[in-house]
Amino acid sequence: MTGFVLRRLGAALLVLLALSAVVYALFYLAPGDPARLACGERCNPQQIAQVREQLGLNDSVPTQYLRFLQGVLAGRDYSGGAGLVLHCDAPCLGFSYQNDRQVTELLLERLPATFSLALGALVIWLVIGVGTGLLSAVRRGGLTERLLTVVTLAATGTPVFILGLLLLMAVCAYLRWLPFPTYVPFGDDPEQWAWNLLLPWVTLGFFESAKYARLTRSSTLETLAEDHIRTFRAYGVGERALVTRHAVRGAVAPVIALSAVDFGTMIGGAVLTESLFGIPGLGKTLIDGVRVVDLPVVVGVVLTIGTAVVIAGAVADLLYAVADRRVALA
Amino acid sequence: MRQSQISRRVAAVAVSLVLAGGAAACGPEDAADKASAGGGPGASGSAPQKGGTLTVLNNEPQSDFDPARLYTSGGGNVPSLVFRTLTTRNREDGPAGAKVVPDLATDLGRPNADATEWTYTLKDGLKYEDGSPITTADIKYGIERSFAAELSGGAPYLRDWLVGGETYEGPYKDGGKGLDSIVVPDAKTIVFKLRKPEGEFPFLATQTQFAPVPKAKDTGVKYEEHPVSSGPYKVAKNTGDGETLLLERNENWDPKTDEERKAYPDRIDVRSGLDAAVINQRLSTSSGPDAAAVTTDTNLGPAELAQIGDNKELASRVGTGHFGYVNYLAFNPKVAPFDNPKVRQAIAYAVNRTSVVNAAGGSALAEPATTFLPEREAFGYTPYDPFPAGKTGNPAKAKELLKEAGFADGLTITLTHSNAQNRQTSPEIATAVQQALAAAGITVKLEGLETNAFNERRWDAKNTPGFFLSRWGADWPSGGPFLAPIFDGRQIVTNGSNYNHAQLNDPAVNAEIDEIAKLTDLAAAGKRWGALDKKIGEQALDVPLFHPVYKRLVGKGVKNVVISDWTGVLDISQVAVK
Amino acid sequence: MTEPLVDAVDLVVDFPVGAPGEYLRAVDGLSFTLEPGRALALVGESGSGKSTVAAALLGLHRGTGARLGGTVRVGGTDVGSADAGELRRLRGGVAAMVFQDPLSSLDPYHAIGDQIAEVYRIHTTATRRAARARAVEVLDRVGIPDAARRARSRPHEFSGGMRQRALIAMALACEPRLLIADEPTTALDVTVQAQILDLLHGLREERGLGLLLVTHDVGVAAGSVDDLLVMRGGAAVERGPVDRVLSAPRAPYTRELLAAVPRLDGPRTPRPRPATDADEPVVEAFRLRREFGRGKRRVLAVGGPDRAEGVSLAVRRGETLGIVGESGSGKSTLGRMLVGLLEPGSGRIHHEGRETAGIAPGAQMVFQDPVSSLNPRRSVGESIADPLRAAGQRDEAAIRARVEELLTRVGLEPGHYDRYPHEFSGGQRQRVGIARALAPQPSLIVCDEPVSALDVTTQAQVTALLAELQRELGIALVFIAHDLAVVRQVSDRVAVMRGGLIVEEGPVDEVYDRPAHPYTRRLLDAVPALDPGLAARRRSARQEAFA
Amino acid sequence: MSVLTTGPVPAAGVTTPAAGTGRQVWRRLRRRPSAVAAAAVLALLVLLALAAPLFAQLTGQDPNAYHDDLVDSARGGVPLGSFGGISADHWLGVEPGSGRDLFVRLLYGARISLLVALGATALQVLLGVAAGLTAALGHRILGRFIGGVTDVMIALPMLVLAIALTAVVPPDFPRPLLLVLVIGVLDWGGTARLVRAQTLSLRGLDFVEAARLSGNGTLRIARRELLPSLAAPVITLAAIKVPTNMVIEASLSFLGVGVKPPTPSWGQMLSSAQTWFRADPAYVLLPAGLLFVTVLAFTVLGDGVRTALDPREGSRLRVGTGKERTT
Repeated sequence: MTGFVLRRLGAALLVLLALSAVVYALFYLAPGDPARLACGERCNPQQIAQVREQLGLNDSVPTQYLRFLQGVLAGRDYSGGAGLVLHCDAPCLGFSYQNDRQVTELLLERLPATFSLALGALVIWLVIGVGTGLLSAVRRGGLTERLLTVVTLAATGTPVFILGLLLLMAVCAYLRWLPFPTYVPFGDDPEQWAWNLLLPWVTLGFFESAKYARLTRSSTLETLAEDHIRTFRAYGVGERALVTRHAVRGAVAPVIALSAVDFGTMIGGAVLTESLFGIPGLGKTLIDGVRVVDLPVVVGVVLTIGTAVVIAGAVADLLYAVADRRVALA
Repeated sequence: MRQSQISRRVAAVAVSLVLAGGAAACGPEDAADKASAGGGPGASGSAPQKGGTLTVLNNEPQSDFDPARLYTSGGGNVPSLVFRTLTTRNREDGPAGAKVVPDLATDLGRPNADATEWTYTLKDGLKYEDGSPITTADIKYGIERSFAAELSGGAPYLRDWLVGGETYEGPYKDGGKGLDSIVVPDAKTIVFKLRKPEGEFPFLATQTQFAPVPKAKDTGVKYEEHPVSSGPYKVAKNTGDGETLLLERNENWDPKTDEERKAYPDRIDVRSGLDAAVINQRLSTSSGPDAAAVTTDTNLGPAELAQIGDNKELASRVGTGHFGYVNYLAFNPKVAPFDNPKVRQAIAYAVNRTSVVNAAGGSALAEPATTFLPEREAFGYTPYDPFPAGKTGNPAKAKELLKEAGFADGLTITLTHSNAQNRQTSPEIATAVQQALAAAGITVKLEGLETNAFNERRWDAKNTPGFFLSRWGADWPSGGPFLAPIFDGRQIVTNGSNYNHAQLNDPAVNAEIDEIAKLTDLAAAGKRWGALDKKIGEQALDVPLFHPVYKRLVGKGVKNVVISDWTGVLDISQVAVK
Repeated sequence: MTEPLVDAVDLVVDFPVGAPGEYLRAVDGLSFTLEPGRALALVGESGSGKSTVAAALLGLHRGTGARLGGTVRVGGTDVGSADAGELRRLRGGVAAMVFQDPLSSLDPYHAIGDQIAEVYRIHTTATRRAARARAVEVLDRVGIPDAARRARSRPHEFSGGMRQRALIAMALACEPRLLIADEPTTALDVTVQAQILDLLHGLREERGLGLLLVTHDVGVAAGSVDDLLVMRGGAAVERGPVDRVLSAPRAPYTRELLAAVPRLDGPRTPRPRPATDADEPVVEAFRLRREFGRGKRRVLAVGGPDRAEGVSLAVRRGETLGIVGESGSGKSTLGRMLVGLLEPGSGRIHHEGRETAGIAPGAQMVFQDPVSSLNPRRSVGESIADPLRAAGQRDEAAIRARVEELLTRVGLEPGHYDRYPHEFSGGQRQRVGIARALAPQPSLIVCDEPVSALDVTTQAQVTALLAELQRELGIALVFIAHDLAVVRQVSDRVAVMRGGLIVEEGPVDEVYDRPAHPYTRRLLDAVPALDPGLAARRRSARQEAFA
Repeated sequence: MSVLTTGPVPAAGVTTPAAGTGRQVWRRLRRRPSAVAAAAVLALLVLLALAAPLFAQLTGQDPNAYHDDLVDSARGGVPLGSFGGISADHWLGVEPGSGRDLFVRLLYGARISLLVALGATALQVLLGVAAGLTAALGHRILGRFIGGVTDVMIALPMLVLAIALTAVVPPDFPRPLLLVLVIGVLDWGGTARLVRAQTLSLRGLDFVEAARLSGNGTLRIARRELLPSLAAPVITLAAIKVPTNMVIEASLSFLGVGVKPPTPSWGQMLSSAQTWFRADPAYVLLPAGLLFVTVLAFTVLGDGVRTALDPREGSRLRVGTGKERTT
């Protein structure tokens, strides 16, 4: 167990290191001068030079990268004017070029929105997706199954922004059931939080539900075809008990584990949904950062997303191993 | 401000600019406006009362809320509620609003004979939010802070104009010596010594850098979290670097010392980071607290205008304003074939301004332009059209010119534009130009760049593209900040941001700019700026395309909307919600 | 004894295949009865329908689309017409089934005791606690040591034999009157198989259970049942008391079947005199060792514990070395090292006197699984031609001629060149595999369980072919198998492996008749005998040994 | 990584190499009406896309020609006339703001969507198969390295990097090719994982061992023994990838980093249409509908191909036919 954790941790760190290096390298190839961005409009050459010096942009790219790593591990100090030294605690991801905010702080501020979005979608796909999948597996050949096939196909055929757009069009513009969604933090007003996230949740949840319904269905069918199910059938266990007691666990274990992976991916992957519904989350931050070549923000977000994915992967393996004792933690 | 752009900071600049504005002329199409007090939209009837909370729904956050860092035209809209400056905008509708008036100072400043020295005296009874008195030393300190590299941002004028400004590195690095060209003989008086005559100094003194900052309260980059207020409101909460900003009354602000700011609402709640669509949707629904809401940075889009259509109620809540701005096709005459004036003229003839205006959102959002200066009196607007293209272009004439230039078989050129979705330097405008030139036998290849790369290219004097979309906005309503950075040969910057795209260095033009700068009679100066614009325009160094128009919704319960020709948006300091 | 425990009349089972309306007949008009307390074995080769019959007794075909004809009554219940409740009562309560693969037949997520308790509670009104107690009781009965504690273990924590015991315990839980065992020992090693068969026997004697044993192994049936029913193609070929059928089979098929079963006591086909020791060995291995994995997961495959000697052996021209051992003994790993498919961890291998590393020239292999040993996407001719092409042969006509010659040689037709593997039966595919091995004219062929996936009649044909080819071509053969009787039939010398080491090696007659190592003796004792009398004697001997 | 993270594993497993011959697969495919319908839709679409210049001529509409007279400038440029300005000249109406013909632009847009989706898929398969095979068959350290790179590739936020990459590349680089390269280069991880896993399990199969014994080199084994067996799962994966890639292209264009104007693309049209859904619904619904139908058709076809390649589904629940096992 400890070995497993250590090994996963090592691999995860390597992946994150590689990720940050790739992003760093990529961005130094990109056109655009960070100093000019940080300095703002109508900076004269002296000002730009000062800013460049202050940001340490005169050093070689590897030096800058090493300093960045040092910041992540041990924190960094910045001059804040008026004799003020700004200490940026580890993990320090630096300051945004664009509005010189601490990236760590910025990310912490954006995380709740993304998390809210992903959480709602998770609940939807676990309840609706997995539920429908189980139902259609148990009632094979029934109407549910047929409907499910159609819906899942339609879902895989719809780009997320089309569904989102159509939902906005129908629900907000024509039917006027809901106002235009505006993200409201949970802490401000839980009810508004939920109402405003409803459409994004439905949009994202729909796709994931379709995927999970399909997955659960095939996983359940596979489990139902396993030998041990046959054993219990041969001992007079009823069909319902077969499913609830013997099939569900095996069928749903991989689904739940995969949910963890998808949840992690969604922390960074809901770019389009965030963009479409104007949710100030990580994905939107990232796109905005990429557009203006705001390196610290981009590296920060990519690392956060990478971390989320890596953690999710590990959680998935753990969940799976806990659910299925046959699987060794390798 | 000048080019607005995409970066958030820059956009923020644009926002503040916009915010800064005052009342603008209501568009003639807004019949419903007549009812409202200021001529802008808004609920009519009863007189404005104090009280209530005004909500500001914005796209761009009010980031870097530090007077040293803000880049505003006339002190900004929201910033001007907290920071008082030596002078400020006249808060009136239309052309009257483009005038500069005293604020902290008793007058617009007293120049010496050649306008190289400006002296100001403070009014009596001026206090900060903590009740301590405002002194000229604090104004000097505030300006000095803006030179610090840590507090980047702001306009370049102080650096360019003040004696010693080009080398000064701010109060954190000067060993306490300060900047010698700002003299404070006593707590009420302040003198600025300039390198050359600047008749428009009173306009500069409207910018937030002229707001007082008590040295004892300076916390460097953290000052923005709670800057010390000299205006009618103080910062109660500032989260997410200006994403939400809550302003409350500053009880130590004395309305008797301030003729400009009305300050009706008790609180101003600025919420930003919202999508344009959301802002406009909320304003048009105008339910609950949104009835007392305005936006200072978000236009109605073309689709939304199409939708408002015949809805009188909605149309009555649309405020129309003009901010001094021009969108144009820029040439770099050092690059062939744009070194040939005939080619440039041919392009000027070929341009279809109807397509371009449609691409910019239609006639409600853009007015076709043939002059560089905006069509407002304050800028010294003088109509001219040296290469009449008519409404939809004159490809025949263009072909003729091309033939004369030796391109009888047509011509292939590249148009550089940005990928920003701003309907200004964006792909829509570029393709409209492309199509129009095609009719004249000019094949246009498009080169779209991401915003930063685009700005760097067009501001890079050594590598300026031959033909690109550009735009320019005014730092204050005058021809000076409009023409000088673009056409003054001494403002060609070779290793920084260069705005003189054509790299025009005409001694006659330079001399005229210097001459006008000496005038302290702004009306007289205006006339001469207009004449200069016309003279330069005949050289076809650029093709003006359109001047944008601002169309913005306000909530149902908003009163006393004032839109000046300075900012083109409603002035928050005038708005009432009761 | 008013009514038979099982009464099947004209049983027909059809499975749907492919298009709707198309059926495959698995059981074709089978009738038989089983009296309470008696034991009947259904014996047959694959595809004979014997397992289908077992499933039909419990109505397990319901809901799968299969069609049933005739009637089956089990313990008085008409399985065909019983409602769901009756069927559930029948299953486990009257008749309990023991399946082939004990690992996959238990739910991996629940403790074994809980699984048994669950079944018990379905058929009784017992409390949870009582059911658990019952689970421990039956586990104890089937010989699970420390049953109370082990009841909390999950299946993967049990060994194969223990799992099968647990399955039997589950079957016992509700005191059924009939035990249906479908290939209960097929997945087990021979020594474990003997224990399980003994357990079944003991339970029958103790509780008077009826037993329906389904098996392909006549030997297994011989020692366990009273009556034998030989099936082929879904129908009965012969039935009768086990002694009579085995000693005096009436049907030709039964005779053929019995003749094909390799026996430990049967006559051996005379082997040609193997080469003398003076001949240089074709392959010689010195102190081979091999392990897999590292750290905690290190598995010693060949070579035994760290200080052991490793494995050394030599095979000469025209000689067959049989290697026997139970699963995990390292025999396959050894085989793969001999041909160079696996690198030895340490030790050396000489081919024709020269040390080799990697793929050994002149060494070939015949694999166990006739399905996976041929590329399904290439014609068998191409598969056989592959070594020729790899050796640089370019003349298409020559290649084709050679392949056709080989096909003929292994008993197939030249015209089979362009056919694909799925068009062949298992035995035919194994012939193709042999042809491929012969193609490069090897000096050594390692056969890794070459016949264990085949039916006995086919087994006999393939082993005969191998022996014939060897005689003719003088190839050195290494014959790896778990089945001691098969090895005895084809080998000159035999090596017995256990735990990665050769525990005993010598000429076949010597090792089989006078085993020196106790493990060899245990192995030989565990092999089911075709003679019911001998089986009974051996059983009592084993019981005494363990008593 | 472990069990779970083995990426997208389509149902077709290599462990049953007997997926059948090409002809059988074809026959099974033809028996599914949904797959046939999807194929027909796609064929029609490809035809229309190929014939886009023809239609441009037929209707007399250049995809990039502006029609200022067809839009109401004072109302934000909304098309004059009903249903987005449908007329005899403009079969599906015109684009708000510019008055460009929608029908012809949609057809030209189809070319981009199809080209990028198919091209990117081909590149992904190529890279994925190469990487997967190398990882499975190459030296252990090389295999680990490639495995690591694959993990990183999968962990990367693909859309974001695609956006970043499109910003780095010089603007005169042909855009559709760039999209193919970006999508292809960033998203081969899944294919590589699949191929690696399948190859590893195939490699243990006896017929591969037999090929090694016959003296075949690694390359020859990969080409002759492994690739044919990998075809089924790889084709299945590719069939799933095509619609995915089409959506990615549309998403990139939707986010404004796709093909350059004035080249039309569906995603781009949707992007500019998103504010118009009330003023000019036709402008939103047309590209959205087309994209939906196309992606759906690819998905249905892909599903059909998967089932045709892996006919096990139907025959899974059979009882009592467990093969006798020995060893």
